[in-house]
Amino acid sequence: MADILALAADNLISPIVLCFALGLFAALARSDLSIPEAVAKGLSIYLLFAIGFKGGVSVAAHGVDLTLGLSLIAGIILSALLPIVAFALLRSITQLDRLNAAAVAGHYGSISIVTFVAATSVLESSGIAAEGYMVAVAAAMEAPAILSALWLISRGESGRMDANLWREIMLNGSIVLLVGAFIIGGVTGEEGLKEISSFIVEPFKGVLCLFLLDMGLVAGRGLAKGGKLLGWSSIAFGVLMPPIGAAFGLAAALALGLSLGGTVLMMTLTASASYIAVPAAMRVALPEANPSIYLTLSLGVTFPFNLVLGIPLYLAVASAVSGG
Amino acid sequence: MADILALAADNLISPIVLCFALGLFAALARSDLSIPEAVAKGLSIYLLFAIGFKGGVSVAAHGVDLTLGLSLIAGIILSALLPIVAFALLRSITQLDRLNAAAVAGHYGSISIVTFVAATSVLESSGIAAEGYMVAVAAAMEAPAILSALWLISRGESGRMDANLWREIMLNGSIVLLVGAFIIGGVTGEEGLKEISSFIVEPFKGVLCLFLLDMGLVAGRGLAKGGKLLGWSSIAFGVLMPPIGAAFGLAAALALGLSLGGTVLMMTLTASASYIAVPAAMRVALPEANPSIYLTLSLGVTFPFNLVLGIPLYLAVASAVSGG
Amino acid sequence: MADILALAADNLISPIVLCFALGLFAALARSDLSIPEAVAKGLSIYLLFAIGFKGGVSVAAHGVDLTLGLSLIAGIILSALLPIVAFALLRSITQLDRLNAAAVAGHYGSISIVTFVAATSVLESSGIAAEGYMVAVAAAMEAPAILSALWLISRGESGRMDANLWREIMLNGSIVLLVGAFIIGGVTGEEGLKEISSFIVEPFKGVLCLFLLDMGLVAGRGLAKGGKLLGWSSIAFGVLMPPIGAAFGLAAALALGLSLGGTVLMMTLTASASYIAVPAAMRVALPEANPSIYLTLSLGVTFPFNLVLGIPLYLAVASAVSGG
Amino acid sequence: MQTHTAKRVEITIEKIMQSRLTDALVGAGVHGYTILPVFGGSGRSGEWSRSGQISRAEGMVQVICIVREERLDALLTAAFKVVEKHIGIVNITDCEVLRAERF
Amino acid sequence: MQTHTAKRVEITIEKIMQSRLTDALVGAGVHGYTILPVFGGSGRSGEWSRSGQISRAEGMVQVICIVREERLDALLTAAFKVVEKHIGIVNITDCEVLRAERF
Amino acid sequence: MQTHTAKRVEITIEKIMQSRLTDALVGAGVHGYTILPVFGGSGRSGEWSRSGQISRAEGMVQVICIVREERLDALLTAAFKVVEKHIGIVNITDCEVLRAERF
Ligand SMILES: Nc1ncnc2c1ncn2[C@@H]1O[C@H](COP(=O)(O)O)[C@@H](O)[C@H]1O
Ligand SMILES: Nc1ncnc2c1ncn2[C@@H]1O[C@H](COP(=O)(O)O)[C@@H](O)[C@H]1O
Ligand SMILES: Nc1ncnc2c1ncn2[C@@H]1O[C@H](COP(=O)(O)O)[C@@H](O)[C@H]1O
Ligand code: NA
Ligand code: NA
Ligand code: NA
Repeated sequence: MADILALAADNLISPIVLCFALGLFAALARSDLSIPEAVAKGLSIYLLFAIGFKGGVSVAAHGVDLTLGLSLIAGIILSALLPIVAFALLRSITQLDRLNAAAVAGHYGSISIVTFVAATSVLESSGIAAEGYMVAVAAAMEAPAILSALWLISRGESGRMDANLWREIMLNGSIVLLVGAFIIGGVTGEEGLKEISSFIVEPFKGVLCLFLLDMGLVAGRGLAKGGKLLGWSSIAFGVLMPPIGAAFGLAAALALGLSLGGTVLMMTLTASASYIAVPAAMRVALPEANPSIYLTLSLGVTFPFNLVLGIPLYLAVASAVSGG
Repeated sequence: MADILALAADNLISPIVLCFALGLFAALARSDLSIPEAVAKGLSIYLLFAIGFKGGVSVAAHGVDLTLGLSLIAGIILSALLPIVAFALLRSITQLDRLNAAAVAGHYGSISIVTFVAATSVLESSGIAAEGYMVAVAAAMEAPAILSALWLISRGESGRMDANLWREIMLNGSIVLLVGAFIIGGVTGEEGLKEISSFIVEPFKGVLCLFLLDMGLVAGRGLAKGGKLLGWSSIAFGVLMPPIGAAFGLAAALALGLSLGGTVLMMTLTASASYIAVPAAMRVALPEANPSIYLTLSLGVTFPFNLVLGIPLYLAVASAVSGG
Repeated sequence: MADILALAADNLISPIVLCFALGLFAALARSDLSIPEAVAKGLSIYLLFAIGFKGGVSVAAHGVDLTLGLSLIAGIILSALLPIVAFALLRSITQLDRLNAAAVAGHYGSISIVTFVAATSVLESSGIAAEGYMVAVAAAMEAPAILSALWLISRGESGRMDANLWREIMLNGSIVLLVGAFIIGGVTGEEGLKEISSFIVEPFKGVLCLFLLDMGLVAGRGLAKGGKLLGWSSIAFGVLMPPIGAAFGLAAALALGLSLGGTVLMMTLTASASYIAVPAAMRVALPEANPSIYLTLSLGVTFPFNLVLGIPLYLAVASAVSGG
Repeated sequence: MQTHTAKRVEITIEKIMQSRLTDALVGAGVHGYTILPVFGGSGRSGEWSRSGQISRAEGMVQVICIVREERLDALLTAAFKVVEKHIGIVNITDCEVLRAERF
Repeated sequence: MQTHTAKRVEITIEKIMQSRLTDALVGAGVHGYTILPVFGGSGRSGEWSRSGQISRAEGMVQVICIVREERLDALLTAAFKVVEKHIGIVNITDCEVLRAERF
Repeated sequence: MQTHTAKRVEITIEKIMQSRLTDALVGAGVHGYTILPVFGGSGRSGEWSRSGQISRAEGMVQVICIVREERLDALLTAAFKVVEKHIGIVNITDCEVLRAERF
C-alpha cells in the first residue's frame, strides 16, 4: 500500500501528468490556451507511429511466439466481453437508459492508446520491459467492443451496422497507422530503429507532454460543458469500471503468462476507455445517444483516473501478484 | 564600441537573424512562402513551453529568494509605467492622435516573448547565465501595460474594460502556458528536465529558426501593407523607444542586483513591444484605434531592431556597466 | 545486375519506402488515415530548410568552384530540354492531345524535391558524399520546364504567361526557402550547423518517413481517383521517361566531372517529375489541361517508380560508369 | 450578364456523415456541391467548437448545393434520409447562377 | 418536402468578438448558429488574409443564424450592439428550412 | 432595424486564381469581399477534397461579395473574365444589409 502511494505520488509529479493538469486547469479557468487541431492530430500521428514502430522492433528482436497469437485472441475477447460487464454495471448503479448505457459500455471495452502510451512510459522510467506485441493487442482491442455495444442495443433488430461503417471502424486511421508502423518496425528491426531513433525515441516523452497538455484542455472543456450532465452514479461508474476491467486484464495476463510489463499493459488496456474510434462509430450508428455523456465519462473521468491513479495501481498490483 | 559592433556583426550572421531576414525578403518580394497558421502556433507553443520549463528548472536548482519577488514587482511597475513614457514621447514627436498614441504606448509597456527567447539564446551562445525566474517576470509584464493604455484614454470615462476582457488578458494562452510550464519545471526540476531535454533543449534553436522565418514573413507582409501608414516620426519612435525602455530596465536590474544575464534580459523585456496579447486586447477595448499602426510599429520596426541591434547593444551596455 | 537487385531489395525495406507503401495501402483501402494539410506543409518546410541548409554548409566547407556555375547552367538547360523529349515521346506512344501532352511534358523537365531528398538519404546510408550545391541545381531546375511546356503549346500564339505568373513561378515558396536556406547554410557554415544540427540533422530521416507516409496517402488517393483516366501507354510513359531523363543527367554529370554522389543526384533530378510547382503553374496557364492526368502520372506513377526502383538503379549505373 | 434561377441548399451536418450525405446526393443525381469547414456552432444539442471539442470526431461541415428548381425535391428527399436522425440544419435560398451548363 | 420560411443572417466579424456576439445572441433568445472560419477579406479597413496577417489576433469568422422572421429584429438589435464599433458586415437573406422544430 | 437591399455574390474558384479574381474585383470598383476556405467539392471536373488532393495546388476558396445592385453587372463581368476558362461556380442571392455605408 505504501508502495502504491509512493508510486502514485511519483507519478503525480511527472511532467506528463503535470502537463495534463495544466491543460485541465487552463480549460476550467476558461483560458483561451489551445493547441491547433492540426497540430494535435500531428502529435497523435507521431505517437502512434513511434509506439507502433518500437513495438514492431521489439517483436523482431525477440521473435514471434504462440503467446503473441493467444494475446491477440484474449484482447479481442476482452474487448467484446467488457461492454457487457459495463452495461450491467451501468444499468444497476446509474439512471442511464438502455441506449446511452450501451453507448457508454462500448467505450469501456475498447481502449485509449494514450493511456497505453503513458503506461509504457511509466514502465520505461521504472526500467520494466514489456512484450512489444502489446501494441498489436491494443490495435486488436479497438473495434470488437463496438460490435458488442451495437448488439446490446439491437438484439433482434438490425440495420445499425452497414458495410461502410464496418470498413470505417476496421480501417480507421489510428488502427492502420499503429499496425502499419508495427509491421514496418518488425520488418526493418533494430537497424531501421537506429536510423530514426533520434526522431521517434529521444524526443518521445517531450511530445507526449505536449499531447497530454492538449488532452487536459480537451478533457477540461468537456467537463465544463458536459460535467453537469453526469450524475454522481455515472462518475462512480467512471472510476469503478477501470479497476474492474483491469482485474479481467490481470486474469488474462496471468493465464497467458505475460511478463510483469506485459501484465501492466494488458491491465491498462482493459481499464482504459476509447474516446476516438468508438465515439465516431456511435455518432453514425447510435446518433440518438448523447455524446456528452460518453465522451465526458471516458475522457473527463476515466482517462484522468487511469493516468494519475490507475497506472501506478495496476503496476503495484501486478508486481505484488507476480511476487515482484 | 568596437565590441558592440563585433557583437552586432556576429549576431547578424546567426542562423536565427538570417532566418528572420529570409522571411522578410520573401514577404517583401511577394513570394507565396508561408508557414501554416497551425504550424506557427504549434512552434510558439513549443517555444513557450520550453522556455518556461527551463526557467522553472533553473529556479528549482538555485532556490527561491527575495529578489524573485522584487523582480516580479519591478516588472509589473515597469510594464505599467512605460506606456506613459511612450505616450509622452509619441505625442511630442509624432502626429498620432490620443487614441492611437495610447494604443501604441500600451504595446511598448508589455513584452515580446520571442525577443526574450532570442536574447536568451544569445546569452547561451556567449556562455552567460541568467536568473531562471526572468521567465516569470516576462509573464508578469504582459498585462499591466494594457491597463495603463486604457487609463490613458479613459481617464474619468469608463466602460472600456469588462470582466470578460479582464479574464481574457490575465488568462491568455501565452501567459498560462509560460507560467504553467515554469511551475512544472520548478516542480519536476533537473530530473524532469532530463526526461524531456532531447525535446525541449537540443532542438530548441532550430525550432526558433523556423519560428523567426515565420516572424519575418509576417513582419514583412505587415510592412508591405502598413508601412505607408507610418510617417518617419513613428518609425523614429519605433527605434528610439526600445533603448529608452532598456534604460529603465537597466536601472531596475542594477537596483535589484541582477546578474549580467538577468540584466540583459530585463533590458530586453523593457525594450521589447508586444504583438500578441496587447493587440488582441486593443481590438476589443479600443476598436477605433488602427491596428495597422500599432502592429506595424511593434512587429515591423521594433522587433527587427531589437533582434538585430538591440540585443547586442543591451549586452554590451550591461557588460560595461557591470564592469565585465 | 545482382548488385542492382540487392540495392533495390535493400531500398525496398528501408523505413522510408515502407512508410510510403503504408500510405499507399491506407489510401487504396480507403482508410480515413490522413496527415493534416498544415502538418504536411510543416514537414515539407522542415525538409526544404534542412536540405537547403546542409547543402549550403557543405559548399561553405568545400568552397565555390567553376563546376558549381556550370552545373547550374546544365540543370537549367536540361530542365528546358527534357519537356521537348517528353512531349515527343508522349505524342508517339500515347493518345494524349497536344495540350495535355505539353502539360505532362512540363512536369518531367522540372523536378521533385522529395525524390531528391530520398536519393540524398540513400547516398548517406551508403556513405557516398555528393556536391552540396546540387541543392541549388535542384532549385534552378524547377522553373525552366514550365516555359518549355508553354512554348510547346503556344508557339506563335501568346498570352499564356503574364508577369504575375512569372513572379509566382520564380518566387514560389519552395524555391525561396530552398535557396534561402542554402545561402544561410553557406553564410553560417559548420558553426551554424552545429547550433541547429540536433534539429535539422538527427531527426531528419524520421521526419522524412512521416512525410513519405503522407506522399503515399496522397499518391494513393490520386491513383484511386485518376488511375482510370490513364491508359497503359501513359503509364508506360511514366516509367520509361525517368530512365531516359536519367540518361541525360548522366551524360551531363560525366561532362561536368561530378563525383559519384553528384552524378546520382543529377540523374535523380532529371528522372524525377514535379508535382507542386508545375501543376500550380499549369492550372493558371493551361486550365483546359486535365490535372488528373499530369498529377496522377507524376505522383502516382513516376514518384513511386523513382523511390523504389529508380534511385537504386541510378546509383548502380553511376557506380558502374564511374568504374566504382 | 445572363443568369439562370436555381436553388441554393445549405446543409450543416456532422463531418462523420459527410460521405454518406454526398453519396446520397450523387445517388439522387446531384453531382455539384461544395463543402465548407465549420468552426463551431450551437443548436438544440448544445454548443460545440472545434478547439473545445472533447473528441476529434465531433466536427461539422456545411455542404452547399446549387441545383435547378426541378431537382430540389429529389435532393431534399435524399438528404433528409441521411440527416433525419442526426443533428444539423438544412436551409434553401433562391439564387441566380452564371454558366447554367455547369450545374 | 415541407419547408418553412425563415431568415438567414450572416455576420462577418473579428474572431476576438465571436464569444461576445454569441453571448449577445443567446441573450436575445437565439440559440442556433453556425460559425465558419474566414481566410481573408477586404473592406473599408483594408485587406487582410490569414497567412499575411501581422498578428494572430486579427482573424475573422462568419456567424450564420437561421431564425424565424419574428425573431429577426431582436437578433439584429443584439448583434448590432456588439458589432457597432467594430469592422465587419451583416447581411440577411430569405430562406426556407426543413425541420422547423429545430430552430 | 433599418436595412438596405443588396446582392450577395458567391464565387467558388481555385485558390490559385484567388488573387487574380480579387484584383479584378478591385479593378471593377468592388473593395468589399470575404474569402472562405473550402474543404472539398464536386462538379463537372470530378470530386476533390483537401485531404485527398493529389497536390497542394488544387484547393478552392469561396469569395463572397455584398454589392449594391447597380454594381452587380460590373462585378459579374469582371469576375467572369477570370473564371471563364476555370472550374467553379458563381451564384447570386438577394439580401439585405445593415450599415449600408460599409459596402
Ligand atoms: N438556427 C440555426 N442557425 C444556424 N445553425 C444552426 C441552427 N441550428 C442548428 N445549427 C447548426 O447545427 C448544429 C446542430 O444543431 P442541432 O441539431 O440543433 O443540435 C449546430 O451546432 C449548428 O452548427
Ligand atoms: N461588401 C462586402 N462583402 C463581403 N464582405 C465584406 C464586405 N465589406 C466588408 N466585408 C468583410 O468584413 C471585413 C471588414 O470590413 P470593413 O468593416 O469594411 O473593414 C472585411 O475584411 C470583409 O471580410
Ligand atoms: N452545383 C454546384 N453546387 C455547389 N458547388 C458546385 C456546383 N458545381 C460546382 N461546384 C463547385 O465548383 C467546383 C468545380 O466545379 P466544376 O467547374 O463543375 O468542376 C466543385 O468542386 C465545387 O466545389
Ligand atoms: Na478497455
Ligand atoms: Na516593453
Ligand atoms: Na526531371
